[in-house]
Amino acid sequence: MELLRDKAKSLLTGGAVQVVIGYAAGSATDRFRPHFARSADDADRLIFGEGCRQNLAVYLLKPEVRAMGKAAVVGGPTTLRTLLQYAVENQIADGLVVALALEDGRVEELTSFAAVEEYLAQRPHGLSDGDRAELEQHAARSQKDRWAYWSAELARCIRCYACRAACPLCYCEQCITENNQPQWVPVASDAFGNLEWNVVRAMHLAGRCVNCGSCAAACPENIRIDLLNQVLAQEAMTQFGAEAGYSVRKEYALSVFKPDDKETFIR
Amino acid sequence: MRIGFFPGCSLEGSSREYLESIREVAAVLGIELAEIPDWNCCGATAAHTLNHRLALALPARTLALAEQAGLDEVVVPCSACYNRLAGTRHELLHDEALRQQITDIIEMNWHGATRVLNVLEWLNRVVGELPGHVSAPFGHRVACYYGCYLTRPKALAACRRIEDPTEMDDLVRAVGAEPIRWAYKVECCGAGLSVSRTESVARLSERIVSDAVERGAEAIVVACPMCHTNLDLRRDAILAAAPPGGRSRIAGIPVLYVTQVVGLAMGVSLRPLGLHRHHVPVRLSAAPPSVAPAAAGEGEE
Amino acid sequence: MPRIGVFICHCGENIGATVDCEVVAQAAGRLPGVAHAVDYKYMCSDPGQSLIKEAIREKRLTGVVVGACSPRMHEPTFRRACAEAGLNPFLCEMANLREHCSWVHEKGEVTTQKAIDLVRMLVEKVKRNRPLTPIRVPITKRALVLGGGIAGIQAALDIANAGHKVVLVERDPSIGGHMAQLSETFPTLDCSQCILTPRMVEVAQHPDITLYTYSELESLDGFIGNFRATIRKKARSVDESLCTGCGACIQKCAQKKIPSEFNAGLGRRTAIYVPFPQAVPNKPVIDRARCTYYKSGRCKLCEKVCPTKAIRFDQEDELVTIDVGAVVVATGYDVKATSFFPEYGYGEYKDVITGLQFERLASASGPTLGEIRRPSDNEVPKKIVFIACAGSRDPAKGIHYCSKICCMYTAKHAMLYSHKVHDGEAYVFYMDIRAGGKMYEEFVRRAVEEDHVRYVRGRVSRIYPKNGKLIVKGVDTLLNSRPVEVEADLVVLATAMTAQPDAEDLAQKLKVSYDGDKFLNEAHPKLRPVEMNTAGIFVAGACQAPKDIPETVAQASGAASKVAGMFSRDELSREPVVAVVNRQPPPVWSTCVGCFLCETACAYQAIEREEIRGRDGGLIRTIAKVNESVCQGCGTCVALCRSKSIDLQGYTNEQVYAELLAL
Amino acid sequence: MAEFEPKIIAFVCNWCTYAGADLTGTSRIHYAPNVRVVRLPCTGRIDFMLILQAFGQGADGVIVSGCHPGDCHYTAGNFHARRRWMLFRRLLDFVGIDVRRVTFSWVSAAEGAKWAELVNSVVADVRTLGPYEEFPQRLGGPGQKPLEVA
Repeated sequence: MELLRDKAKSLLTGGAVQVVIGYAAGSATDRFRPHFARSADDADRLIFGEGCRQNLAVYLLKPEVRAMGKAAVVGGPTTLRTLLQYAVENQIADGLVVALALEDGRVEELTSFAAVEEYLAQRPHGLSDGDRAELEQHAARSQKDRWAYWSAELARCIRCYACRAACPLCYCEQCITENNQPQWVPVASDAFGNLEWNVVRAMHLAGRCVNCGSCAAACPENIRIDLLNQVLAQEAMTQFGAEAGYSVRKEYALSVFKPDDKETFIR
Repeated sequence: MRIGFFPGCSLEGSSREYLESIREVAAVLGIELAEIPDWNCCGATAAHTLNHRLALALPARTLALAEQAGLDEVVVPCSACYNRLAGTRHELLHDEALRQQITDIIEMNWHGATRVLNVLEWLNRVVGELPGHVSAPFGHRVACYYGCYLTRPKALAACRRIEDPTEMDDLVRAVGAEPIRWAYKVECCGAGLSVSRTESVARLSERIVSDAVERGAEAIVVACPMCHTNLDLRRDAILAAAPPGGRSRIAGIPVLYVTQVVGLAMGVSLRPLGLHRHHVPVRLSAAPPSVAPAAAGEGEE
Repeated sequence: MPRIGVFICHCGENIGATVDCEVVAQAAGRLPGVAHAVDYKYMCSDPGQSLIKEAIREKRLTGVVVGACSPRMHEPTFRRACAEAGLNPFLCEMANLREHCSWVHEKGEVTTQKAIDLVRMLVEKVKRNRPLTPIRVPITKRALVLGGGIAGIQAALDIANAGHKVVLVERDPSIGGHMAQLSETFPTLDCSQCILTPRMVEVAQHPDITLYTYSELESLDGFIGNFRATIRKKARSVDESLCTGCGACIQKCAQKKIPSEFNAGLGRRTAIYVPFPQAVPNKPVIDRARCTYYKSGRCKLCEKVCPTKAIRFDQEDELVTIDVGAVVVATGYDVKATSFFPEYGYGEYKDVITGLQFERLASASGPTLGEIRRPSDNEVPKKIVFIACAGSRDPAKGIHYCSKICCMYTAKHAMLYSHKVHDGEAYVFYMDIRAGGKMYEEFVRRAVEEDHVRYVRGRVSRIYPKNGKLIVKGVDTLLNSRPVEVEADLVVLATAMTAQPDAEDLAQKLKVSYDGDKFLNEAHPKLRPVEMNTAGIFVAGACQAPKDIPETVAQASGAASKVAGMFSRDELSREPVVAVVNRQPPPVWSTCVGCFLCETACAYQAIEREEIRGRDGGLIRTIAKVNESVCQGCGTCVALCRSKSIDLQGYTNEQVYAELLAL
Repeated sequence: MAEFEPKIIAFVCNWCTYAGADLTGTSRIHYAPNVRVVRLPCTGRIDFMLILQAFGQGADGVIVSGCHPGDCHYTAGNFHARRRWMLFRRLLDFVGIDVRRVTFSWVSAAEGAKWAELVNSVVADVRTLGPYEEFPQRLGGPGQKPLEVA
C-alpha cells in the first residue's frame, strides 16, 4: 500500500502524470470506490485490497478524465489488457498513460505499451481453471436446460445498462441501443429486448473482452453476463488463436481471417 | 529424465548390441528408459502386408499401453518398429472412424497422447550435451547411412531434409567424427527383399558399402537393425557381388550403430557396447589416421 | 408521405400462370404508402415501361417497386425508365416474382401470398431509399509500369501508343528482364534478343515513356485515378546525361571476376558494367559493393579514362514523386537455384545447372558464344540430362504448382543441344508433358522424333559424381518401372519458377493480395485476369503466375488496354453502392469512435482516417472515412461497426430492417 | 389439421446465393414456398442481429448463405462472415437457442439445385422441430398478420 502511495506521489509531484486513478475506501469496510488522486495529499487516500476488482481503465476515455491530463491507472492484468486493447482500437496513444501494475503487494510502473506487452507476456493467459470449469458446467447442460436458465436469468434484466457503463470496452458514444433508425434493440425490458441486448453486448465484445468481470460485478440483478463474454473469448482462442489485450497489433478476431478457418456447420 | 522405451524384437535378438549400446548411452546421459509394460510385436513382419486392421491393432495396443503407463514419449530404435508405431499413430489420429474400430478391437482406450521418437530424434534433443560427455572423440571419417524408414514417408519422416538428411551427421559430428558427403545416404539396402531375393540385397548393399569406401569412410554408421544386418552380416554375400578387383577394399569397413559411436566417444569400452558381436570386426584405432583417404569428386564443406 | 408505385409484371405466362398478378397488385395497392398499383403483361416492354413513366409523372411517385423477374436481369432497365421519367433511378427496386417465386413454386394461393410478401418487403425498403448519384472520380492520365521485362515493355508501349504518358520503372540497370537472357524461344526457335531488343529501343525512344532504370518503387499512396508513387533512383555513380556509353571505363575496371547476373553466374563482369551489350540504356552503373574504390578508397581508374567526365562517386539515391492514375505490376519471376536440391548436387556440382544457365550457354551472346560447354572444364558434354519438374509439382519440396514453361523450354534445350552437338545424347526425365498451346505439342514431337531426344518418363532420385561423370539415378516408369542410370556430362534442372523473393514486400507496398506461393492475385481468376483487387492496379506476366512469353505479352496488352480504356474518360463513374460514415452536427460530429477495427476488415483499403478539427485548428477527434472511389460496397465494415456508424448506401440498415419487419 | 408451415427467412449475398436461387428458377426446380429472401450485397454485410431479429419477427428457421470460401465477389467478405458466424453460433448455443434453426451454407451461382435442396431440407427439418414458440417475439412487430389474399 505504501509502495503504491509513494509511487503515485512521485508520479504526481514529478509531473509525470496529472492524475492517478486508483481505489479509495468506500462506504463500508469491504467496499471501495474509484479515487482520482491529483495531488500528493490525494495519493494518501489510495488503498488496495482484495475487493478492488473494478477495472479502472474505464475512466481513461472519459472526457473529464482526459481533460485532467496524463493519467496513471492502478490495476492488475485485466486492466493492463484493457490498455493494450485501447491501443489496438486507437483510443489512447502510446506514452499518454502510465500503468501501475499491482501484484502480490508489489507495484510496477509501466510507461509504454511495449512494457505492458512484455509484462503481460510473462503472466498466465486464457481463462482461469475455475472459469473454464464453470463454462463447461454450463455447456454440459442440455439445450433446453440452458435456455431455461438463460431465459430466466435474462428475464431479470432491468436494462439499466450498468454492465455497459462498467465495461471499459463499451465506450461507443452512441450505443446501438440508442439507435432508433432502425430500432435494433427494443427499448422496453421485455424478453426479446433483453435477449437482444445481452447477445449484442457479448458479440460486440467478442474478440475484444479482456475478461475483467466488471460487467457482472456491476449487474444489480447479479446476472452472470460475464459468462457470455467468456464463452466467446474461449471460442475465439480455440478457433482463431485470438486473445484480446496482449498485443498492440491489430488482430481483432472478427476483422481478420484465415482462408482455412475451420468450422463444422456450414452446409 | 525418464522416457518411454520400445525395444522391439530385433533388439532382443539379432541386434542385441544396438540395445546394449542404447542402454549404455542412456546411462551416461542419466536418462531412464522406461520399457512399455507387456509390449507386443509391432507388426512389421508380415502383418502390414496381409491385414491392415491387424497391422494397426498391434502397434495400437502397444501405444495404448504406453499411454496407460503415462509415457509422453517413447523411443523406438528399430526403424521398422518406428515406422509401424508412428504410422499407426498418424493414421488413427487422422481418421476418427478407424480409431474407433481399432480401439474396439484392442478393447482399450487410446487418445494419441504418447509420441513416438526414433533414436536420432531422441539423441538430437540432447546433442548439445554430448560434447560434454565425450572423453575419447571418435576421430574417424564415417559414412552416415540412413536407409529408407527414417526419411519416408514424408508425414512420418524423422528427418527434415528427406533426400539429404543431416540428423545423424549432426550427432556423430558432436562426438568428434567427421561425416562424409556421399550419395547413398538414403538409398535402398534391399531389406524389403532380405528373405526372398538375397542376391538383390547383396547387389544393392554392395553399392552402398563401395561408395562409402570410395569416398574415404572408415566406418559406416547406421540407426536401423535391418541396415546393420544387410551391411554387416551379409558382408560375405556383398563381397561375392562386388567386382573381383574391388573386394579387398570393402571387406574390412565396419558398420556401427550410431549409439555405439556415441558410446565409444563417451569412453565406454567395446564389449558393453556389443561391438564384439559384429560380423565385420571393429578395429578402429582410437586416434584418427594420419592421412585421410582422398575423397572422390567431393568438395570439402 | 411516400407515394410508391407498384408494377406487377405477368411476364406473359411466366409469372401470370402461377401467381395471381391481379391479386398481388390489389394487395399492394392497400399497403400503406402505396399510391398506385397495377399489373401488366410485359412490364419490360416499351408500353410497360411507359406505364411506369406515366405513373411517375402523373401520380408524382416517390418510389417504384417492379414485381417482375430477378433484379439481376432487369434492374438496369427499370432504373433507366425511372430516370427518364425524372425519378432518381436509385428509388426503384425490384421484387423477384419470377425466378424466386413463379418458376419454383406450384400455382396457388400460397405462391400468390409469397409474391405479395416479396412485394411488401420491397415496398417497405423503397420507402427508405434515398436518391443517390453516381460517384465521379477524376483521373490522372499517366500510368506507372513496374518492371521492365517483356511484360512491362509491352504494357508500356501499348499504353504509350494509345496516347498516354507512361513511367516505366526497372530495378536492374537495363530493361529486358529474363527474356533478354534467353537464347531461342519456343516453338519457333527465333532468337529472343532479336525480337526483344527492338522493343527495348522503342521504349527508350518513345516520347511518352519516361524510363527509370536502376530504380525501385519506394511507396504508393492514393487510389484509382489518383495514385502518388515515390520512386527511388538508386545511385548509378554515373551521370547519365554525360555518359556516351563508350565503354572505356569497363575496359579499364580492375575488378573483372564478378559473376555476371545476366549470364546467370556463368560469365564474369566488371564492377562498373552494363549487364549486356544491348542494354537499354547502354550506360554503366558502378556496383558499389564490389568496386575497388568503394571498398578501399583507391582506384578511380574509370574516372581517369572517362572522356566525358561522367563518373560520379558521390552520387546519392534520389527520390522522385510522380502522380499516376493507374499501375501495371509486371515484376516477373525468379527461378529456384540448384542449391534447393540437395539430392541433385547440393548446389555444388558445377555441372548441374539451371535452365536459365543453359539459356546462357546456348545463347550466341553468352559466355561460351553459343557453344554448349560445361562449366567445370569447358568441355563439350557428350551426354546431357534434362530434368523437368525440378521442384515444381513436388509437395515434398513445398511447391505444388506446375511451372508451366519447363516442358517447352526443356524440349527446346534438348533440341538446341542436338543441333549444336551432333554426336551428343540428350535425355529428358519428365513426369508428364504439358504442351498445350499453338504448335507446342508439335514442337515436343519434333524434339523426340527428329532430334532423337530420349524422353524418359520418371523422376530422378539422385545425382552424384563418379569418375568425372555425373551419375543420374532415375526410374523409367514406362518400362516396367526399371531403375535407370545415366552417366551424364552435364545436367540441366528445369527448376521451378517462383515469385520474386521480395514479392511480399511489393504486395504490401501496393496493398494487393498474393497467394500462398507469393504470386500476386488477380481480381477474379476467370473474369478479371488483369485487374487486381485494388482498383486501378493491374497485373501482367509471371509475377501473377508462371507463364510463357506469348501469354505474358497477351496479359500485358490486356492490362494496357484496361488502362487505356480507363484513361479514355476524364473521370470515373461508379454505382454509389458504397459505405458511408455518418456525420452529425457538432458537438457530436459523428457517432464513429475511431476504433478503426473496420480498417483491417476492408479488403480494399477504403477506410481512411479523417481528422475533425475545431475552428482553432485543434484536433477534436479522428474518425473513419470511406474513400468512395475505392469502396466496392460489400458492407463488411457495416456489419462490423458496433455503433452502426457506417452504413451502406442502397442497403442501409434502415432499408434492410424495414424489409425484415415487413415479414 | 393442416401441416405446420414454418416461416423461413433467408439472408443471402447478391453474387452467389441470390444468383444461385435465380438459377433454380431458370432451371424450373421446384421447392417449398416457405422461404422469404432478403438480398444483401455480401455475407460480410449480414449483421448477426438480423438473424435474431428474424426470429423475433416470428421466423421458425433462418438461412444464411453466400459464396463458397475463396469465391467471394468482394474477395474476403465470406471469410469475415464465417468467423462472425462461428462465434455467434457458439453464443446462441450457449444461451440455449436451438442452433438447428439457423442454417449456414455456401451456395454458388451455379448451384441452383443446391438452393432448392437447401430450402427443402431446412423446411423439412424445421417442420419436425415445430414452431419456434420459445423464442420471445418482438413487441408490436410480428403480431401483424400477413395480408390476406383477397
